[in-house]
Amino acid sequence: CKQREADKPKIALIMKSLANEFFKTMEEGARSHHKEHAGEYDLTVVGIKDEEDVARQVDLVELMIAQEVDAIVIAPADSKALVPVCKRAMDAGITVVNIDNKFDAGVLADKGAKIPFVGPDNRKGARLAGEYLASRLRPRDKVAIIEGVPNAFNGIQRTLGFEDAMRTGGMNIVSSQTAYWETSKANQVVSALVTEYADLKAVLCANDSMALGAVAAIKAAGKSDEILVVGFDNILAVQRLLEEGKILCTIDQHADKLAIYGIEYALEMLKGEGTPADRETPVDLITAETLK
Amino acid sequence: MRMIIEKRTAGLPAFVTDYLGMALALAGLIVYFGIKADNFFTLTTFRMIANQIPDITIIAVGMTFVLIIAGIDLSVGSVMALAGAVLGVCLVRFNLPLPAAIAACLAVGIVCGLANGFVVIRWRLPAFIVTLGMLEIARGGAYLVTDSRTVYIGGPVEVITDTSILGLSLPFIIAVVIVVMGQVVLSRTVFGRYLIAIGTNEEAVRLSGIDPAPLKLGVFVLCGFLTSVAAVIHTARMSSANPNAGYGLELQAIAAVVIGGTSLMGGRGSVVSSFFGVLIIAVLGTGLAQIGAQEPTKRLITGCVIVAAVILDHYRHRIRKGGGMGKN
Amino acid sequence: MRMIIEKRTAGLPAFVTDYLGMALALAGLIVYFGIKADNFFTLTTFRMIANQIPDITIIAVGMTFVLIIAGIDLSVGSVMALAGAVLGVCLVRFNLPLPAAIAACLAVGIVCGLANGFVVIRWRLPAFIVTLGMLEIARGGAYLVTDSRTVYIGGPVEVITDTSILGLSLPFIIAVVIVVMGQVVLSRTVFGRYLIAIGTNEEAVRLSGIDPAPLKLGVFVLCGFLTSVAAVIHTARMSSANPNAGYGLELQAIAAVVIGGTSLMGGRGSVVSSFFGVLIIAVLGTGLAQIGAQEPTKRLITGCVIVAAVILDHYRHRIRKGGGMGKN
Amino acid sequence: MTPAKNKTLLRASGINKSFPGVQALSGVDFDLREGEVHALVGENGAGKSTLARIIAGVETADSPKGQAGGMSLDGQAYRPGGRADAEADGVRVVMQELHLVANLTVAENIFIERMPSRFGFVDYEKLNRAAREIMTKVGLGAVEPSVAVRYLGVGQQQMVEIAAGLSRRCRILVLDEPTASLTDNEIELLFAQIRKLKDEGVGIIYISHRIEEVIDIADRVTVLRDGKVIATRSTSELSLNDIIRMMVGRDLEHEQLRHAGEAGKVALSVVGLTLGDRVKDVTFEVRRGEIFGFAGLMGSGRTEMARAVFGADRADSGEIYLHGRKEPVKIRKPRDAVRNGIALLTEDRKEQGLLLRLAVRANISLVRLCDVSRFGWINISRERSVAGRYVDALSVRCSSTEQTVGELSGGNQQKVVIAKWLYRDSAVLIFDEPTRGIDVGAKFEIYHMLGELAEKGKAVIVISSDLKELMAVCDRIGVMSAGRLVATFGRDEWSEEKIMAAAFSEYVTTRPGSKGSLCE
Ligand SMILES: Nc1ncnc2c1ncn2[C@@H]1O[C@H](COP(=O)(O)OP(=O)(O)OP(=O)(O)O)[C@@H](O)[C@H]1O
Ligand SMILES: Nc1ncnc2c1ncn2[C@@H]1O[C@H](COP(=O)(O)OP(=O)(O)OP(=O)(O)O)[C@@H](O)[C@H]1O
Ligand SMILES: [Mg+2]
Ligand SMILES: [Mg+2]
Repeated sequence: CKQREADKPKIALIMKSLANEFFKTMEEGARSHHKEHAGEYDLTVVGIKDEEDVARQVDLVELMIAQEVDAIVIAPADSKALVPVCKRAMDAGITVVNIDNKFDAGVLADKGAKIPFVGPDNRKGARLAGEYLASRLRPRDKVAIIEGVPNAFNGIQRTLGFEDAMRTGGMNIVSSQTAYWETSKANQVVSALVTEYADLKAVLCANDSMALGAVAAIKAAGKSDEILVVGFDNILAVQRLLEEGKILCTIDQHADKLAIYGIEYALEMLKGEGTPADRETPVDLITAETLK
Repeated sequence: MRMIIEKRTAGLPAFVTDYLGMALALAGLIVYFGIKADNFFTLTTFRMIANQIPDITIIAVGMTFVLIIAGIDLSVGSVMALAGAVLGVCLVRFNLPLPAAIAACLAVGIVCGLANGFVVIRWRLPAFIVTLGMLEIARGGAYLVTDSRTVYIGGPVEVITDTSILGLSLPFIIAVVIVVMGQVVLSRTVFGRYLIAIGTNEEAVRLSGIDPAPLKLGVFVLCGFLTSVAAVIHTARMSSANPNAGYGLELQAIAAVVIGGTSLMGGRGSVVSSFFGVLIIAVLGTGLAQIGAQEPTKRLITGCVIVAAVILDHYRHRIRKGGGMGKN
Repeated sequence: MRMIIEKRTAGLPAFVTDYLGMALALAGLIVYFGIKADNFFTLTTFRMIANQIPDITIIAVGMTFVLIIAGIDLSVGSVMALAGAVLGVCLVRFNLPLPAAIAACLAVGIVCGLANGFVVIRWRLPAFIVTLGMLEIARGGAYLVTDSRTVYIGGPVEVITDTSILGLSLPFIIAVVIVVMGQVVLSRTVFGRYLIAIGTNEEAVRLSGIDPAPLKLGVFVLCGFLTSVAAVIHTARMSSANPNAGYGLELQAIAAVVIGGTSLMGGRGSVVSSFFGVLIIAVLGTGLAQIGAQEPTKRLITGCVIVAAVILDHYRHRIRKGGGMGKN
Repeated sequence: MTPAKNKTLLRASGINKSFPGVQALSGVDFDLREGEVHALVGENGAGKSTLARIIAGVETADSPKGQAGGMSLDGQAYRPGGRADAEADGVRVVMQELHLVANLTVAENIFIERMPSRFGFVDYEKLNRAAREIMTKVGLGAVEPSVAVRYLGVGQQQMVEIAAGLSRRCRILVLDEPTASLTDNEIELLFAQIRKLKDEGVGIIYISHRIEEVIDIADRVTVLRDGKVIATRSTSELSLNDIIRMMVGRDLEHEQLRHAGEAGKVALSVVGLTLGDRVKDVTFEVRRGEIFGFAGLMGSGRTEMARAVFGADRADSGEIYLHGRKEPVKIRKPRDAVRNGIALLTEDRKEQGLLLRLAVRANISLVRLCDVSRFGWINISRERSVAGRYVDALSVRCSSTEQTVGELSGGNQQKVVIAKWLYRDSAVLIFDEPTRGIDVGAKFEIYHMLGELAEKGKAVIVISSDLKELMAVCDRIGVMSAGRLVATFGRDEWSEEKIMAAAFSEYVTTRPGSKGSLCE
């Protein structure tokens, strides 16, 4: 992409951890969309090392401002810290579209910025999974929640969604701890919880990587038949576990589509169509049945 | 260290005083959590811990050796991920039989260790920075091999964790055997003696007509190899190969080894003590999770326990030696 | 280092040979990315890099001092988060004026440094493990203070980044001033010379009737203080205080310092070289992002560049010294 | 010569000090007068350094309850809490073991705790000027004050320590074996300084194993044995033999030192060995059963030559032939040398010879672990007995073979290094300053041992700064000057004058001011 045609808009997709399967899928979706519409826009895809690397993501936005792109589609690693730099991008005449993780409304207001959000409602998704789980449990059953990195907005939303569903169902949340989105941390925490609460009935994990760790812990404790596991993201690795029934359900936020929605929205805005309004993307419950 | 100043221990036998500080710290934690948590002091908890620690234990053994020659290996976490990734891909994508896949996995660890050792020795560079480079490289490799996706393996690899002898899981037995062998090698063999000597004064060793290079290379290779053994066990335990596995593991392993009293300056260390270090960290992690501590509390307590453990170790040495020397 | 063997340098002036390796590596990277990326070789890119590096530069200066006395500080990342969190909470929750909030923030850094130094010196413990403990503790503190949520500050703190003198941002100027002062202190003042002496042979210093304890404590406090200065700048740049800030920063800072040729064994180092190390890492990161490298590639290249930089440094030394001695 | 009317500066009475397993000092009485040189002599491990360290505040004496053991300075109780305390009271020590900061310059090392500064900035001009002044006095005039200490040889480093000691105004100066690696030339310069200090009324405690030197410079001598004072006498009343008898507790049989070994076939032949400008085209041969000595001024390149032969430093050119073979041996690392039956006992025992934190046993067995092991397993009891044998043979004073070497006295550490190489049993042995810091009794034992080695048909090379020692034990002496082997003398050809003249020869012809020059 050395030569740039004057009329072709340049779009930057700034994601979180490219090492994370979810964003990997998102990236691939965007790239294949770009391949099909190569005549319409140029695409740069960048990401950060891990989701804690917020400063690096700010740097990347600045980098894209320096590169004079026309639009930025961003999945912010922090819903507050990225607002000022995105505002700067808008001041530089760049169209900004927010995907995946919604910017904090208060900060947007403080900065006087209007950035449209295209993405799923994580809380709703988590509630969906939680309700499906609740249908398999009885009130006062003990459940545990494995959270994402503290401070991660979508993680917090998912926790809230799980809690909503569990409360409505009358379940007893005995513990809610973070495992930093990581398989082995989740494994350790769930192992401990399974031991501490012998009659635990379910573990709700804020992502599928942690669900994998939870499944392994439960299997090691020999309680595969007693404890249900719920995940989020629908990564490739959990599909067989869904089939085998080791994971009850997960939520698909259509990562591959998410970036495409964002890019299409940005293209629309560049053409000057419509006012920036949020657009919610679907979240779907995935269970053994839906896989078939 | 232990075997060398044995004679100087007054009163209690060396074995007891050596591990006394560690054992006390461990006992303290167990009692505390036993009281605070409902089901901590149960066989299940201990079986569960035994289940979880084999991989980190094996890595801690390798790290002990590296630290003894005054080196360090920051790449263990990434190398474990890379080796595990190769194992997973061999099994799932290439449908290789388990032994072949394991062989490939171990080869990865050995090659990484060789690369670390070669660069450190050939250009006389600090191991810290070389293995930091390897940390990045191996992690990149792990993403590449798995295409940044967790590879679910399931059955083919679970046989490893499912095998158990006399109620103990195979990984745990392997880990214990490696700890015992490591300790024996370090304290009783020519190889171990040379390593301690190199860590104490490499120049004097060289001038005694012993070439430190192959010995040091051997240690890095050993560490890489043990890391890949840990990778097999870790992958089996998770039933899947995750390219993000072992993130931050290096600091955890070093913490365990140093809590066990091994010196970062080289020349002093014990594999069994490192095992105690691993146990302390594992018990702490499990205990805190069982009492449902919140993240900030967890962090604060973990930090304090790490520091407290080494301070305790300081006093243990004081008791043994009656003060003196000790350039940190 | 430079000022010590000045006399022995043949041919080129010391200043040139000293930074030659670094400068070459840096120039190489810039040329490479200038060719590969469309907009790399532009003023905007350089202004952007100048914007990004002040915080890590300042931390690298503190780290250089700590490494020179043969210590290490793994807690910088967490302490930066904690200090930033205090800054944010003071501004937002307690509505303190900026100077008061900054004072509180700096106090946090100083206290953390004091705690690190005190424990290391009082019980003669390895700095590695003590600061690893502090890493956990300060991170826990940051979560506690912010209630695990990013604290958005906005305007009140943005004045710091928005101020600019002669087209250079205030943070960048502060960072450069700190680098220059650091280098001067290290090579020209009694304090600096004592630090090099302590890193080389602490026992000899002690026997010369100089008490190393307050000097070492001073270095840990200095490192803590500089970390909190970095926290102010970082927070200003982010307009918010994030309890996860500075995650993994310690290894990054150490990598920069070691690439700059400072020895992990103490007694040898240069602040200016550390700055070069920071620049190399920053240019690498920016360049790789501009050419749109994939994550695995990025990791692989970063790792290789780190190792290549130190190998290059090895040859620079060879040229300067004409071989010989060198217990790394 | 001894102004008895001079008042007492320091008085120590009933000093006790014990370490785990050893009573280093028991009930030692000692006093020092103004303007006096008071020598402390005794065997290795007799407690000399310990006493010196206690006086200098580096260590504190034991204080058993109820006993009034203690020190007084000018009649006031003197209880230094550390070296800085002692210095505040005007007591300074130059210690036996080198304590320099390798990465700092010579000048910085000399003035380390009081560098001239303005607003915290070191005033390098003033510092280097002051340093040069004092360095010239002790014979370090040829060294740049701004060179890092790590580039100096052991001898020069020791002179830096001395310079640091002399540079301070003090009332009591303790010199612990200052001359152990100095040659006569530097010793003379040092003595001139000592005499000047004496005239200024400074009290000097002088520790040395070179008894002739002690008789030369000291007013009184205190002999220590096993941590107890045997006697304190005026030197004028004593002969060399009196002192030795008191030290060792018996007469040293002064039999012929010359060994009975017959020089046999050529064992080692070095041809054209060159290493930078430190070793230039050195060619020599050593036969089996022969002791070949290397004399020379400090920094003449003897150590460098030995290291190059041993492969510790890579020579630029030159060949080494063993046992008369036609093919030169390739020696690229010390390992190659040791495999080919060459041993090198380095001059710097602390940095290059010993594993200070490990046991005596581990240090001795290191060079031949295969001998105490089977299939890679160390047989600890065999290792102990082997180490025990050498400890006995060399009468190393240690609580057991398990003691950490770092805890031994300097001379006993040196013996451990020797024991290690004896155990290796090489055909060619190079000893670089083997008697550095070793007491007279033990020196003779080492001379005998060297003779025995020669008798067994080994080729022995001895590098020493003590010319008398070389003349006593060697069959031939090669003299090095500024990196060249300028002359070789047989037993009947040499004399002290001839050797010294040869040692100076290259410096006279080279341009003054060049490295190693002895102008000033
Ligand atoms: N730190 C220590 N720990 C244990 N023992 C020690 C220590 N320092 C000295 N000793 C012992 O005290 C005794 C006296 O040692 P000291 O160094 O005073 O001897 P010295 O007379 O100076 O001998 P040399 O002539 O060999 O230097 C020796 O037996 C030595 O092993
Ligand atoms: N690594 C080095 N780099 C530069 N110069 C060195 C180095 N090592 C030694 N020298 C210098 O080379 C010369 C020869 O030193 P060497 O130690 O071989 O002499 P020596 O005759 O054994 O005397 P000494 O009694 O000092 O050991 C000295 O001037 C010394 O300062
Ligand atoms: Mg002594
Ligand atoms: Mg010499």
